[in-house]
Amino acid sequence: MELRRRLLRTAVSRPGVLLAVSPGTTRERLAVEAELVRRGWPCVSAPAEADLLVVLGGHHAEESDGDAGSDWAANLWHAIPAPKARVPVRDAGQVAEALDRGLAELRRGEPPQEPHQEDDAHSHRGEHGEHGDHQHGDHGQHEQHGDHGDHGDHGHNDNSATHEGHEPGPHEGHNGHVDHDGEDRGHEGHNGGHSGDDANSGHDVHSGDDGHSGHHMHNGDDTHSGHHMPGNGDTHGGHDGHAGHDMHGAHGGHAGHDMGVVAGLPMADRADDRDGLRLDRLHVPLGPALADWPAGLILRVALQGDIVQQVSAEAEGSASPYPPFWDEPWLRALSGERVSHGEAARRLCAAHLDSLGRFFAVTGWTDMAARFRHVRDRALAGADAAELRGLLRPLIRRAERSRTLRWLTAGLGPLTAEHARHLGVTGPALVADGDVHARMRVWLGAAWRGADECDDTEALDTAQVIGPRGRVDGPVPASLALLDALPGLLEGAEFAGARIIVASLDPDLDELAHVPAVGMAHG
Amino acid sequence: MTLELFLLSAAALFCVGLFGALTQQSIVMLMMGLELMLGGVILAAAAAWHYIAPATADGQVLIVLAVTAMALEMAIGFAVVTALFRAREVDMTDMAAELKE
Amino acid sequence: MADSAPLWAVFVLPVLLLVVALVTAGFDAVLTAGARGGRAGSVREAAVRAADPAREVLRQLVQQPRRTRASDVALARIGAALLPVAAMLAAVVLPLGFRSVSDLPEGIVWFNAMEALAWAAVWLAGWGPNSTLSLIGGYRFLAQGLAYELPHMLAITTAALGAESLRVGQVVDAQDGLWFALWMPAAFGIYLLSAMAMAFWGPFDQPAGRDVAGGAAAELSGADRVLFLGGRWLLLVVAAAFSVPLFLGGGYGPWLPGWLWTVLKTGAVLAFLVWVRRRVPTVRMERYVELGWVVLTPLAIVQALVVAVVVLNR
Amino acid sequence: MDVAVFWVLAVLAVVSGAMVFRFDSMARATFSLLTSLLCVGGLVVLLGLDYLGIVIVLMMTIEMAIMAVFMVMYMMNPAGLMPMTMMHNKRGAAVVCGLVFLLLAAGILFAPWPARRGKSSADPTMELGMSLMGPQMLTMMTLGMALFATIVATVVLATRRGRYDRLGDDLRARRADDPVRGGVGR
Repeated sequence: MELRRRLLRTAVSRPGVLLAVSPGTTRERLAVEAELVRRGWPCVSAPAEADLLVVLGGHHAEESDGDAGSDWAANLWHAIPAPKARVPVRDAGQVAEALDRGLAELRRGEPPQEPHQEDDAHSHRGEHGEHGDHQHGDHGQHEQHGDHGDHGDHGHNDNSATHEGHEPGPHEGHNGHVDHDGEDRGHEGHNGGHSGDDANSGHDVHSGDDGHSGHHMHNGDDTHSGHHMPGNGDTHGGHDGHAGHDMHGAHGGHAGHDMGVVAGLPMADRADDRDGLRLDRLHVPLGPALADWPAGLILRVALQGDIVQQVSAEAEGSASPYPPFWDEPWLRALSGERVSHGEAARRLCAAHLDSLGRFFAVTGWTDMAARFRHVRDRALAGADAAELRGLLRPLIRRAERSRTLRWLTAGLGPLTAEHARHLGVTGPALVADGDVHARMRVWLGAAWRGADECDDTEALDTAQVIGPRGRVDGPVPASLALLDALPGLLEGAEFAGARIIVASLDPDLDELAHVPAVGMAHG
Repeated sequence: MTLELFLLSAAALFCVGLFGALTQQSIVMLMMGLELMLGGVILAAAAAWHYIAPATADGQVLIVLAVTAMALEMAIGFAVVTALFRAREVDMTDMAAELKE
Repeated sequence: MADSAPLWAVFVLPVLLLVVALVTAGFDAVLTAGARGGRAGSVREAAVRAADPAREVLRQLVQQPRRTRASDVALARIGAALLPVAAMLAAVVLPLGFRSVSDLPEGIVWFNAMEALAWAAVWLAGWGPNSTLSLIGGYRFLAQGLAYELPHMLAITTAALGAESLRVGQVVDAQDGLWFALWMPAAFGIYLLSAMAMAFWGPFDQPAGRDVAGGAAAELSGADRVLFLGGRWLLLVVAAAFSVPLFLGGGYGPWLPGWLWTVLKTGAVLAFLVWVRRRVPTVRMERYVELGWVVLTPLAIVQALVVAVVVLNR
Repeated sequence: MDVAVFWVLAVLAVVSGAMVFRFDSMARATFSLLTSLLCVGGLVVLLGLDYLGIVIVLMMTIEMAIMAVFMVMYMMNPAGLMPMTMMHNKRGAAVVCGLVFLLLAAGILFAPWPARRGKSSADPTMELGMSLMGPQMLTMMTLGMALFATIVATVVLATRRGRYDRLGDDLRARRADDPVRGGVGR
């Protein structure tokens, strides 16, 4: 037993960290990423390989903990196999201690049956080994509904097992859910879309089938109400996009088809593909919890195989009182403060390096991605222009000279300047006037210039306030225009291509989430 | 292990395949039945080669032919299914038969 | 002529492969950590970084398995377990020096057949969890397989043609003087490409790419994940090691004993592959398939033709 | 040893062959067929035809992996989430198959099989190669080309877009007009 415990401690001493990033938390994200690099902990891309969930954006977690605002984070939490721990990071200054706390929690090595954390009514802790290997393979979701109704007690047990782990916490709430069974079934019957939304909850770790259905119904309720509020339902669905749990298309119902619902998942519908075959089509939301993905972005896509057929872009709805991190110097300058040109240049450089890091991660050039992020961290840490130039020069040269990269990215997502202007794009994407590769080159050039000027102490000229994504003082945020550009570029692209196109525009949803509250404009 | 045992299992495979080919409505499933039948043929040919005439390569050539036939059947079968599916969104033998009318 | 190894070699082989895979992964981890946070300051730090893969294995092992809704657990498990099994089976014909566990008369075809099992394995692992992203990963590997397999088969056939035998031992013996890599460079280059492609690793890691959150492996956790990703490393090691008897003269070399030459050459090939991974972004199959069929396949055929003519006139 | 292997492989081959038509899930059906055919490959190896057995394993694995794609593409309910039977004429087929099997079995058991003549050569693969590529080389090559042409022709018939769609009416377009750009441009 002692050996087992020690083994467990060693095993989790370098946990895989999964970030749940909401818009408006760029500063915290950067701090966490830098800290992870310092510790050498891997930053994983899927809940299956994670141990530690770091939830960013704690500043509004308190209010929204109860509603769908953090639902996708809760769903992520579900999807992580035990042993696991979750820490909120509310402030960039306390990253190290938050990670230490998470590690300590993991180290404590509680068997997964026990609660890890203080009470949290909405943490559906679904992990319990005894259910893990159940594989009933029941396909009849509806029968299970029946079960729940009939054997109230039984259903209750299962529900609570799924929802709360073995927490001694509130069971009362769950009685309620059992009682709701009938109603929930109603939702499902009428409305495939909602059950589609629920389906992401189907992603419980280890839940036995009964537990599943119980959980699923529970969420069904939430979603149903949440759906009328912009943003909430979306977030909820976002989770499947992330881990993509239902290949049958979580949002099948939205298409207005009357499809069968199997095991709580709507079946795929059919639509013409580009070869003139009528094949299955899945409606899945992508984001907001995908790795290397703009925080808070949700794309509702209709996928046929891995070809994107229809897209609509949405922003996750939670508003943030803080100004967008990347635009901060310009905003401050606009509000009359004296901001040095160098500071803005440094921020611009770091912003582009961040985007480049994402871009290279998505194109599968992980080495370059890691290097660009390293330079970004150095830039944000205040390295001087000479150091940054020294670090950047070989990277930029390698990226520009790579024939393979050009071969792979040429012709992807072309956005002419004319079209970009029409859409209201003002940033690098307008300057690039071309495909993904051209946009990357513009970033490289801008990052280089930014690194060059980052020791400049002159005051920032407020006549021309072009931030990393475009005009900061425009009537609408620059990233909104980028979002508008997305659907046209993505339709017909393959999944990998679509990811690259999104990364090459890299809309910054902090700009959209920012709601300048009175007296808080300066964050 | 005798010739009879090998041949019996080959016959069993063949008949399972035949059953599938006769009953399945879907063209793709029907092709699976054909594959199984050819599998039986391969086995029988190999057994015959081993137990009856190992000196000549005729049994082996038969196997090569059967394997080629399988590959060919796949290629043509899928091409036909794709064409049918494109034309009429049909992947069932019954429906394909109705197309004649 | 390769001798057959004693029975205990059957048990040594997996251990040896695992060690090589761990060392390679450790080397890779050092380079990765170097790119992420600057070069290691001390040897000690580098050693800690090199141990990362081992710790990663341990970390994954203590994780509980999980399952997604309406998943086909049996198929996913079979897929994950099949990958290392296929790699091990393929390794049976690998000679260490001049000895292999079993020098089958059709060793080259055997290797190819076992490597093809990976097609089924990855697709199953991608299909099983009933999840969009992992399914995309599974399909991507089939597309990749169709793109790389044709030139790959022609390349290894070329080596067999040069030796006039399908037996790996005889292919090695045929390179006593001149390595095949030197007079069939196109086949060797194609083989190196497909070695990475069959292990879906490096520039060919699209089936398990980060853009689909791990692709075919996205939903695997715990022991399943270790098996699958470990199997991928094993496959890479085996594929790289197989290039040594095929093209790099196997155990032949001056001064040193044969087994050492094999290890050194394998290490060199692996180091090259690890380096390539750092230099090249992920190749997307929509682009590569055209290259593979329009350029590489004719190239491989021409190479085979040249070799055939040379062999006939020998 | 060989006997045990034979029984395992033979039973597995027949059982998984039968399971092909029992599974609801297309993926399971396809891979059950693969299991069956791999067992056939194993039996062929057992009979001393190593090369052919391994080639069967190789071909069938790749073939079934591709078949799985088509199965999933064209079948409803590929994951087998709903029970499904897509059969017609079940009883008749069962009777026919039973009769055929009995007939075959009777034939197998009662036929006077000739005694083994000759010995297999040391290298059956070489022998196969010789008989395929030796005296009948021209026939085999013609046959191969004909089969290949058949495959190409059916695939061409099944695709919708031809070269005129891709490269323009005079086939002079510099870059093919494809929904997704390829790597070489033709």
